Formats: sequence, C-alpha cells, structure tokens
Amino acid sequence: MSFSNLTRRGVIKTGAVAGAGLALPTYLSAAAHTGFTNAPTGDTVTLGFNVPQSGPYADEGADELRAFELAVEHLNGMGDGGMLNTFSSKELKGDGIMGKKVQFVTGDTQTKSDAARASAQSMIQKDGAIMISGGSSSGVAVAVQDLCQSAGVVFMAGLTHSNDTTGKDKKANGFRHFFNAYMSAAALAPVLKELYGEDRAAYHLTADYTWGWTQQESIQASTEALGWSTVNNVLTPLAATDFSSYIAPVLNSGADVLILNHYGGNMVNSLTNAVQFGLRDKQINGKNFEIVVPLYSELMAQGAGKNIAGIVGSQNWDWKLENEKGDRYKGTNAFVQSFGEKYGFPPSQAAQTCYAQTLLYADAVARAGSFNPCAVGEALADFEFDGLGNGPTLYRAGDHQCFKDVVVVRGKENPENEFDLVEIVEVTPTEQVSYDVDHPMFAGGDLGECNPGA
Amino acid sequence: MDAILLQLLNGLDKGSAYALIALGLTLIFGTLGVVNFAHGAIFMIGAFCAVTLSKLFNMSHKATEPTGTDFLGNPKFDDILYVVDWFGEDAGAWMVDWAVPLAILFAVPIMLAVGFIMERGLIKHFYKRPHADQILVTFGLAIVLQEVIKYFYGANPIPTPAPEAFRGSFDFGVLLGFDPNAVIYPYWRLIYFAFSALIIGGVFAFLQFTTFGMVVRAGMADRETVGLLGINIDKRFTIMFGIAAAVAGLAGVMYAPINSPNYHMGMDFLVLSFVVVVVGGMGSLPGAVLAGFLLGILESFASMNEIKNILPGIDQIIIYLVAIIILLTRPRGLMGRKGVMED
Amino acid sequence: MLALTKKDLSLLLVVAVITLAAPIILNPFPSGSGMSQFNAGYPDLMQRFVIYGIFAIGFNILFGLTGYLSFGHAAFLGVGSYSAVWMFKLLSLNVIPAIMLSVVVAGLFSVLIGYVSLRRSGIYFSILTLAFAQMSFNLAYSVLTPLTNGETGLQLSLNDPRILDGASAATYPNLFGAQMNDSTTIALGNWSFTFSVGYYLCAILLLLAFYISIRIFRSPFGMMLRAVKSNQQRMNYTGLNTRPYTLAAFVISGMYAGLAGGLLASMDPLAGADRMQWTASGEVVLMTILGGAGTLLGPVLGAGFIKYFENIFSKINEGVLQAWFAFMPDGLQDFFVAIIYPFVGKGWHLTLGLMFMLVVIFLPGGLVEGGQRIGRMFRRKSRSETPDGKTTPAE
Amino acid sequence: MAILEVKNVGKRFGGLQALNDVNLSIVENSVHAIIGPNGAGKSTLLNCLVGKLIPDTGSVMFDGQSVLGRKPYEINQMGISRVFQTPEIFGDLSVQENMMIPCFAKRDGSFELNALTRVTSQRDILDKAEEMMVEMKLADKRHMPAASMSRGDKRRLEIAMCLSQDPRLLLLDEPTAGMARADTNNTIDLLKQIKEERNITIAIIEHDMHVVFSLAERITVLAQGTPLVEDTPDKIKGHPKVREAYLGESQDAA
Repeated sequence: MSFSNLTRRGVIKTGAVAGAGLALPTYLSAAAHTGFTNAPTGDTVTLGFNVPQSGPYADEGADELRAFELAVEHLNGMGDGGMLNTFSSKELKGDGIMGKKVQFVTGDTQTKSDAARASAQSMIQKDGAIMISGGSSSGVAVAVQDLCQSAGVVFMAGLTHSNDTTGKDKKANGFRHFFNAYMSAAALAPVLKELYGEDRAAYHLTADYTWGWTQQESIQASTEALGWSTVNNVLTPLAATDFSSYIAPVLNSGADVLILNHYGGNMVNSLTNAVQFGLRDKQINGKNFEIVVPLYSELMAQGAGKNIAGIVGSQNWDWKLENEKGDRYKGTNAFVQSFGEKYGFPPSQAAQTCYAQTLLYADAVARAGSFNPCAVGEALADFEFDGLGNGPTLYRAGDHQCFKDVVVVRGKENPENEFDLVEIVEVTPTEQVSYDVDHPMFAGGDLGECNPGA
Repeated sequence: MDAILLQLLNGLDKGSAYALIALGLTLIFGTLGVVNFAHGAIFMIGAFCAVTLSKLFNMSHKATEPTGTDFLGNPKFDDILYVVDWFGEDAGAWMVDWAVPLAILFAVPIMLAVGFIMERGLIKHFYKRPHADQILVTFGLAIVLQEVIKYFYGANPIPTPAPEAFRGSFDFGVLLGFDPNAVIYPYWRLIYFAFSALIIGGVFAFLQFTTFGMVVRAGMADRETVGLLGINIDKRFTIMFGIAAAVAGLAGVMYAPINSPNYHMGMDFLVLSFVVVVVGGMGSLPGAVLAGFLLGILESFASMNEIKNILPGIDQIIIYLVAIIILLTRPRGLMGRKGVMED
Repeated sequence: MLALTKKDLSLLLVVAVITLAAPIILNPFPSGSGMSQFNAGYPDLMQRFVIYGIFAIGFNILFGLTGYLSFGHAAFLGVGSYSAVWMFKLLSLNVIPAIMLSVVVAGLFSVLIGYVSLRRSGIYFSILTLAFAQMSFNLAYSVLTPLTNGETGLQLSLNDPRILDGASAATYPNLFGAQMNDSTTIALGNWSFTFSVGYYLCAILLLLAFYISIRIFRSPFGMMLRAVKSNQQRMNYTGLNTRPYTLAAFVISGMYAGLAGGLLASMDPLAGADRMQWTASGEVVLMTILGGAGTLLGPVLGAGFIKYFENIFSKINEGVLQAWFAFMPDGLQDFFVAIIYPFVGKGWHLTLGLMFMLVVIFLPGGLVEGGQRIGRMFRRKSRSETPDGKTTPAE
Repeated sequence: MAILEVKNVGKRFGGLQALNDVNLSIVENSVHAIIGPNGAGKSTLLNCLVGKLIPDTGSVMFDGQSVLGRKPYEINQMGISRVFQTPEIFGDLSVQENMMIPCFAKRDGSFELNALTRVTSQRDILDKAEEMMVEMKLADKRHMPAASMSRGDKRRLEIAMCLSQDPRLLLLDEPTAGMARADTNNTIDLLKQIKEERNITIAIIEHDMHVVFSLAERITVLAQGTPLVEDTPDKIKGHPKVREAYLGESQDAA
C-alpha cells in the first residue's frame, strides 16, 4: 500500500514536530486584521478536539480521538485518504486546509460542562484553535457550543443526541452531524411496528435529566402514533447504579415492552438488571416481552455483554452499512479500511461522526475560501453531500442539523467478536425522520447571528 | 401489597451491598479510628478480581487453520481457550461459566494482601494524624487505585455474568398466592443476599467467639484500651484491616454480575457507605448492618411511582434526607454508643 | 498601612504583585517552544486560579480556623452561579448586581444549611453538609430543571428580558460596558502576553478577599474561631457561645463561595449542576489542605496547583510527548514517552492522586509547610557558612 | 450570706440515684470543700451547678437567680467560673491569647462579631491579659503555645483565665489530681494567695485531704449521693461518721 512506509509513530512524530513548530499563538495579533478569532497566519491551522479522557466516557472519547487523528492525517495527505476519496465534494486535495497544514490540540471534557468549557477555552485562548469538535454528552455539547458562539469559533458537535443541541439551544456557530432523539424515535417506529405489532403496551424508564426527557417524549409520541399505549413513565436518578427497584414492578404493570431511555452507564446497568429479572424470558398478554433501547453505542453494547442480544435500538452509522445495504452508503468501507488498518478494530459511530465533522469543516473552509466562521457557516448552510458513509445528506441551514438515513440495529445473538455486537435490521430513509425547523420538540431556540469573534 | 413485598426484597438486596461495605468501614473506624476513603476502591478491586479471573479463563490462542476472513478481509483464526486445552472441553466451559463464584477463592488472599499492604504501607502512619489528613491520603489512594485499574481495564464497564444456572428469576409471588410475575426476584440476587448474610454472620461469629474478636470488640468499646492490650497490637490492627478489606472485596466479587464492574464503581458507593456508617452509628457493627438494610429498603420504597407522584424527586434525595433526620434527632446514629465522636 | 502588621502587609503586597503581573509571570516560555505547553497565562485559566483561590480562602476561614470540615461548600458556589446567571437573564448583563446577588443568596442559603448542620460537629457535621449539597445537586439536575436548566446548565439566551439593558446593550457580561472577555495582547519577541478585563476584575476581588481574610485572621473573631478549634469545652465555660461563632464563620465562607460562583458565571455565563457535586466540594477541601489549612496563603496556592494540573497536564497528549523527546534516539524516545504517558493526558488523575498522597505523607502542613522547610534549609545553610556558626559539622 | 444555694437536688441515671436530696449552701467569700469517696456524686453535683447536667428535682440558686436550664456559657456570664480536673485550655493558642479570650468574654458577652477589628488594637484587653500574666508568673511564656507548657503551668494558666473574669464563684474540680507533691503545694499556695487577695468565693471538690485541710473553711462530706455532714475542717476531722464512711479508707491521704 502506498502509505506502508509511514509507520504510525512516524506520523505522530511528523505531526508533532510540526505542532511544536507552530509559532506564536497567532490568534490575537492576527485578529485585529482579519476580523475573526484565531485567524491562522503562518502555514498551519489548529483544530481543537475536546473529548472525555477521564470519567465513565473515556473509552468513547478515546475512539473519537482516534478518528480525529485519522482525519487530520488524511487532510494532510498522509495515509490512504479514507473518505476523502469517496466524499462528493472534491475541494480537499490532501494538502491541509487551503494549503495550511492541519495541527490539532486535545483536551479533556471530563463529561462535565465546566471542565469542558475550561478545556475548550484553553484551546481557543492558548493554542489558537479555530474549530472545536468532539464530546460525548449533550450537556457538554450545548455548553461548549454556547462557548464557541461567544468566542467566535466554529463548533462541530461530536456525539450529542438531545433534541436541544439543534433545538432550543441551537447556535449559529454550532453544527451537528449526529442524529437526535426525534430521529431515533421516528426511525424506530416502523421497525417496532413490524417486529412487535401495533398492539403493545410500553413502560418507560427515563433518566431524569434533559436528554432523557427529550428521548422519552420523542419515542412516546412515535410509538403512540403506531397505536401503542403507554403504561407508565418512571424517572430514574442519573446517579442510580442499581435499577432493580425500578425494573421489578414492570412485569406486573400490564406492559409488554420496556423502553429504556438511558445512556452510558445508566443503560448498561438498567439493561443488565432487566435481563437479570428475566424480563426477556417472559410472556405478557400472550406476547414475548421485549426491551427497546432507543440509542446505544458499540461501547455500551460491549458493557452490556450478552444482555444486548435481541435488543432493538438506533444508530447514526454502522461499519457494516456498505457491505450489507449497498453502495448508497459508500465511504463506509473506505473509512473502516483505513481506521481498521491503523488501529486494528472497526470504528464506532462516535468515531465516524467525528471524522465526518472534521472533513465537513475542512471542506466548508475550502469551498468558502476563508476560515471565517461566518463564511464556513454559509458554506455549510443547506450543503448537500454524499460519500461520507451515511448516504446523501443535507446540512440544513435552519438549524444546522444533518438529515440522513438512520440505522436501526439489534444486538446479535451470537456475536463473532467484541466489535461485532449488532446487526442492521433496517435503514430508515431520511424522509421518514425529517421534521420542520419549527417542530414543537425543537422550538424555543434561535440560531442568532454567526459570531466571528474579535 | 405485592408491590411493597417486591420493594422490600429489592431493598434487602441493595442493603446487602451497603451493609457489607459499611461493615468494613465501621470496623476500621471503630478500632483504628481511621476514616478510610479508599474503602470504596477496595470494593472495586474485589469486583475486578472477578473480572480478572473471568478474563484469565477466557484467555485464548489462535487456531492454526484460518476459518474465514475478518472485517478487513484478512484471514481469521478461531480463538481456542487455554482452559479448554488444559482441562478439556467440559471442564473448561464450566470454569468459564463459574468464574465469578470461583473468584471468591481467588479474591480472599488477594484482598487480605491488599488490606495488609495498605495498612502496613500507608494507614499505620496515619493513626495519630487528624481525620482531614486521613481523608486526603486515602482519597488520593482511591484515585490512584482506580486510575491504575482504568489503565489496565479501560473505562467501559466489563460484563461479568453469573453462571448459567443462576440466570433468570424466581417467582415468589406464585408461592405466596399472588399472580404470576407479581413478585419476581433474580436468582443471583437471592444468592447475593444469602452470601452477605453468611459473611455478616461470619464476621459477627468471629468477633463473638474468638479471643482475637474479643480483643477487637474491647477495642471498639474503648479505643484507648486497645493500645494497652499488650504486645502484638500492631499485628492485630493489620489483620483487622485485612479482614475489613476482604469483606468489602468479597462484596465486590459477588456484585460483579449484578452490575458490570467499571473503574469508578467504588466512588459511586463511597459516599453512600459513609452515610450508612453514620446513620448506623460510628463504630457500631450491628448499626452498620441495620442502617445498610434500612437505607436500602427506604431507597427502594422511594422509587415507587406511588410515592414519587406525591413527592417528586424523593428517590434522588431519600438517603440524604434520612441521614439528616437521624443525625439531628439521634446524633450517635441508630446503634452507636453515646459519646463516640459526638463532641 | 491598611491596619496590617508589617509582615501581613508585605504578604499582601507580594500577592498583589504576583496577581497583577500574573499574565506575564505565568507565561515564562516563549510561544512555539516545546515548553510553551506549560504556560498558564491565558485568561480563562488565570481567572479560574483566582476564582478558586477566592473559594478556597473562604473555605479556609471555616475549616482552617474552626476545624469544621464541610463537604458541601460547592453547593454555595453553585447557588452563587445560578443567581448570577438569573440576574444576567432578568435584569442586566452588568456584573455588579449579579455578583451582589450571588453573595447574598449564597449567604442566605448558608445561614439555612449552617444553622442545621452546626448542631453537630466532627464527622457528623461533614456528613450533614455533604447530604445537603448532594440533595441540592440531585435536585438541580432533575426536579429543579425549570430553575437550573438541568444537565445543560443555565445559560443566556437571545430572548432574555434583561429589563435594565436597552436593546442595543452588550451581549456579554460587562462592567459598565467593559466586557469580561475583552483583552489586549502585547507581543514581545517570541513572548505574547494577554491582559483581559475579566481577569483583572477577578484579581482585584481576590486581593480584596485576601485582605479581608487577613483582617479576620488577626481579629478577635478570628482568635475565637481558633479557640473553637482548640477547645470548645473551655469556650463554653469561659462564657462564650460557640454556635454563633461557627455559624458566622460558616456564612462568611458561604459568601466567599457565592462570590466565587458569581465570578465564574460572570467570566463565562453558564451555571451547571456539576458545580454542586460532592466531588466539587471535595476539590476545595483538597485545595485547602494541599496548600496548608489555617495558613493565609495556603488555600490560594492549593487552588492554583490543582487547577494547573487539571488544565495543563490533561492536555499533554502522545504527540506532544513525542515532540519533547524528539531530540533523542528512537529507542530512548519511545522509552521516555512510554514512561511518562500514563501520567499525563488521560492519566492526569493518576498524577493528581499520587500528588495528594505525597504531599499529605511528607508535608502534612501542605505546600506552605514545604515552602517554609525550604526556606529554613536555606537559612540554616547560610548560617552554617558563617565562621562562628554552631551548626558547622566537626571534621 | 449564701451566694450559692442548692436545695433538694436529686439526679438519677437509669437505676443509679447519683444525687439524693442534696442541700448545700456556700457562704460568700468562703472556701468551701466538697469531699467524698469515689462515686459519692461529687462530679455530678458540680455538673449540675455549671449547666452541664440538669437535676431531676430541686433548685440551684446563684445570687438569688436560678441556674437551672441555663447553658454553661450563660452560667459563666452570671459569674461562675470552673477549673477542670485536667486543665482545659486552648492548647493551640499562645498563652497570651489564652489570657485574652476570657477577657473578651467578660467585656463583650457571649458573642460579638468583631471580625474586622484588630486584636492588637484592643488595649484594654491586652493590658488586662498582661496584668494577669505578670501576676500569675506566666509573662515569660507569653508566646508559647499553651499545650507545650508543664502541667503545673497549664493549671496556673487555667486558674488565671478564670480569675481574669473576676468571677463571684470559682469552682475547682480536683485541681491537684495527678500532680507531683511540689506542684500540689504550689497550687495550694496559689489558691491561698487568691483567697487572701481577692474578693471571691471558692468551692473545691477534692480527693486530696492535704489540700482540703490546707484551704477549706467549711467542708461538706458527700456519700452515696447524700450530704453526710457539713462543718469546719477541725470538726470534720474528728467526726465519727466521716471516719467510718471516708477517712478510714484513706488514712495516708490525711
């Protein structure tokens, strides 16, 4: 292969040496002339990748970081180019962004708003980052997005699934590639109908915080539209580790489906507990009892182990998409190939969204011919693209949300290895998961004006 | 009625974990006067003993002949477990399945060693230091321990299932004449409850019927006398610390199938177990057990929808609320002796 | 001057000089050099040093003087932040009413919690404060979301009423028009120094807070607080009621926490529930003990130390390390990177934990004691060099 | 006239009647000793006088006012100072600061939020503390942490702290317990000096007969929670009841 002489270490070293060469924090001296924060002067441009490195989501953050590194490598023309080769826009030539070599700095969000903002601030103020990306929780994404808005840099959200990120808390400087709770619910509904029928009674357990609420609201609305009834919605404390007291009453409630609106550790524990209680072996109203987890990631599936088998959920992307669903999802294999070669295992959906966001940002800069956040925003507005693994995608101008197909997955009964835990059940097309900008679940916010800072 | 019975059962189970952790904590506090913030980390290490044994049993080598291709198109080799190689198909599979119970044997010496090393290496220098220093140094130790575990095992929870025979749940309701599925309870949790009852009984019997135990109890009644008890007091302290570590560690081993262990599970339990100790009464062993079960049961009841509808958010704060009420009305805790840490 | 002794005055002056010159002092390495990773002289981090310094100074008035170890002080910081952001949303983006409200609300909240918690002492007091703070945190995250905006955190929005500000007013918290995020950068050769409005507001308030803390330490009230720590029995039989003394100390430290919270929100208008979690309360305890509880300077040092670790060490990734050791031969470079890597970047918690242990084991009095020991060592050495010094070892 | 009047005081702990119908009156400007064997209820009685315990029955009047139900600090503010069996001082504070605190309590009452005034500006307090330190021969130890002094010095400091408040009644709880003979004699001399120089009533609970008979003007003997007899030292010495109940057991002490 063309890059086989470039070892991983060599790549890091070259990148880093160039990083050390990054001269002055160019931001402030340049700001006065160019009219936006951290305008790159020299021959380099710095991106900031803000991911959880400590705390429960550290492994997810590590995977995001791998994707960012890979994206930077590809932008700088190293490696096999990954999805640059399949991306519908051909502005990126592998010579950095607009001829400037791409550098990156990293930070630790700790999955706490305060720490995430501090770390983003340091990348903006100290390292001169012009774009911030990453994160794996909605609270953090909203907090960092708000910060980037006032600092005048672009925020390319990583894994954030709450409706609010591009709903009531949307910002002109923030962009989200990942799907959201509404889309999950809309994508799941037809599959649930097909798998479990129209006459079902659902019992919701919902993490008692904003993401949980929006997820629950969305899925309740879409399942009720199918004709399902909602038996109960019980809020569980975020700090809970043992969900037995919430799960125990479920079987006797008359419900025959349990919907777990939980994420991360909450989801792993509540699902493990539910399976322990034997929910999946029971028959209620003459039907098999079923469990649905509207959103789960590969890492959460790993944490839940065998308990994930047969559980239906939704994902933004899966590494088997192109093989199983054809070349509508081209780019997938290119990305999996180059990620797999470098790290030895297939990428997660968090990695894919972070990789895509980096490429999308670089491409928008190249098309706009400027690093100015307002120019980038214009370039991304209503931008239609393809070849990044999700099929044809639209970056909607009205709320900076990407619209694309949503993958409905189910835990495999007999996974071959720890990276192959889910099977693709269905891909719900874009039309079915789209909504209007002023949809009530997304109302209350305003993009406002783009802020170039300085 | 069935709902209440159900929550009672759940509370017993949660209470078992609280009680076991608090038991060791109060043992250390009552005898040695040390506030040990690393006790949650010991519980976590116990759980990771189960993870480690399960990983050891699952260690494998590649088959010589490829059976297919992997996701990148390279040839793929099947994994063959060493235990299958060494002990044969059936015995190997049984060992993998029974990793968690087997981990008890594996964990006891490890946890005792962890306790001994902690006491000899660190804690013994802190007997005379202020509580604030003890808290800080053991908190630092807790961070170090969990970061070391994170370094080797990652941050993601690691599923560690119970043996096949104990999966699924038992329908109590049918026995008692309720509808099917009204009162069900997972087998493993029943085992957890029985196991913790056994451990608690064992600790009490040890303290009640051995000379060593009598010395310890005397020490808890009047800490100064422990110092006057003669030659080998240092050794006794160390052994006591080892026992406390083993109790928390075993609680962790058996807890692994209930919730997939992760590196910060100890911190999650730490604050709660302190509340349990204080509610039960500092240095009171029966108090720790009673308070553990009481708080577990109250927590379960607070999570019932009937109660949450009247008092929204009560399940978020019930433990702390109970702690506040107990401390204000009965500062020595439920079963604490008068005067311990009261001034 | 300022009614301080000479020694206290010089301490205050040293702190003042260091604080005001911090944008220069904290940027010792030229940008672009490998060591510039260790520079801390950018506005956000400097503001955090100073704000957490204020928080720790206040905490020290309670813990350092009376010995009451509160595990719930983060609740007051959080309440302060929420009040400030509400003030920005409803009234005006001027920081003065916001900070005033933070201090007042945190003060009232601490009267409430202090009145109840101070009925107990020792570890029971700690658990009571912890319980109150955890309740506040859990409720802020869930049931109180209309007030706190839950997980997302309370933030400004474009349609806030802000009744005192006109339609054309500033969009960021400001002091009569000077926005908190305004800054000037001066470049000197390879060095560049950033001076920001927000930092200097914080710095001035830190100096004020530090000055008040010196006055409290040297006042009869401060003496009474130390007496409470030393012997409550004797206090009682000397005709002194300890309860109002401890409550006053609790409320003062609560107000300091409120001030810190209000400042945090002023520098960066978002208030999240994370600020109230018990780990956040634990952090200020660690800062105070690490720096030296009961000393004037200790808490500020401890705060700076921990925040530096959190922000600088966590950002050193493998690429940065490779760059540092790039001058070495490959094998050696890998070796050093492999040794250091577990302790920085995502491993910074490990370093922090080890640091706590080392400091408590070897420097029970915290960093201040460490400084004193070094000072003594130098003094002893210089004494031993004098011809008639008694410490000269015989040969 | 009596400055302290104890009437029909009874106190029961579970099954133990610690005090039973105790009547006692202490005459102003006298030295009154309360003696009795271990478990006679001496400490319980003392604790009832200073507000640490509340008796079940009876009344305790100090200078015409009831002390029952008042907190220790309120009783101190009424004019009763207490010296403990083991010296209770502020160990972490300097001797000078130890001396100042009771002066503040005397001047400002039980609480005063003087957080922004300077200790060094409080001339009256400093002078008073200095005066007491000189009088009690503690002046050269002014800046020493109180905890680092000898036991005899700690005792002297504690007494000095009490005296600096000019109390009307000074209660001493076995002030020489655990002291060497020389320290005991020093303490006796000190108390004699106080008695001579100050307009003060002293009540002393003591085990050591040497101390009691060197100081006391009147002695109450307590046995099993009840006053056995009250009289002058000479009469007590020869009293058969006392011999039987008490002195018989500790000949060498007398």
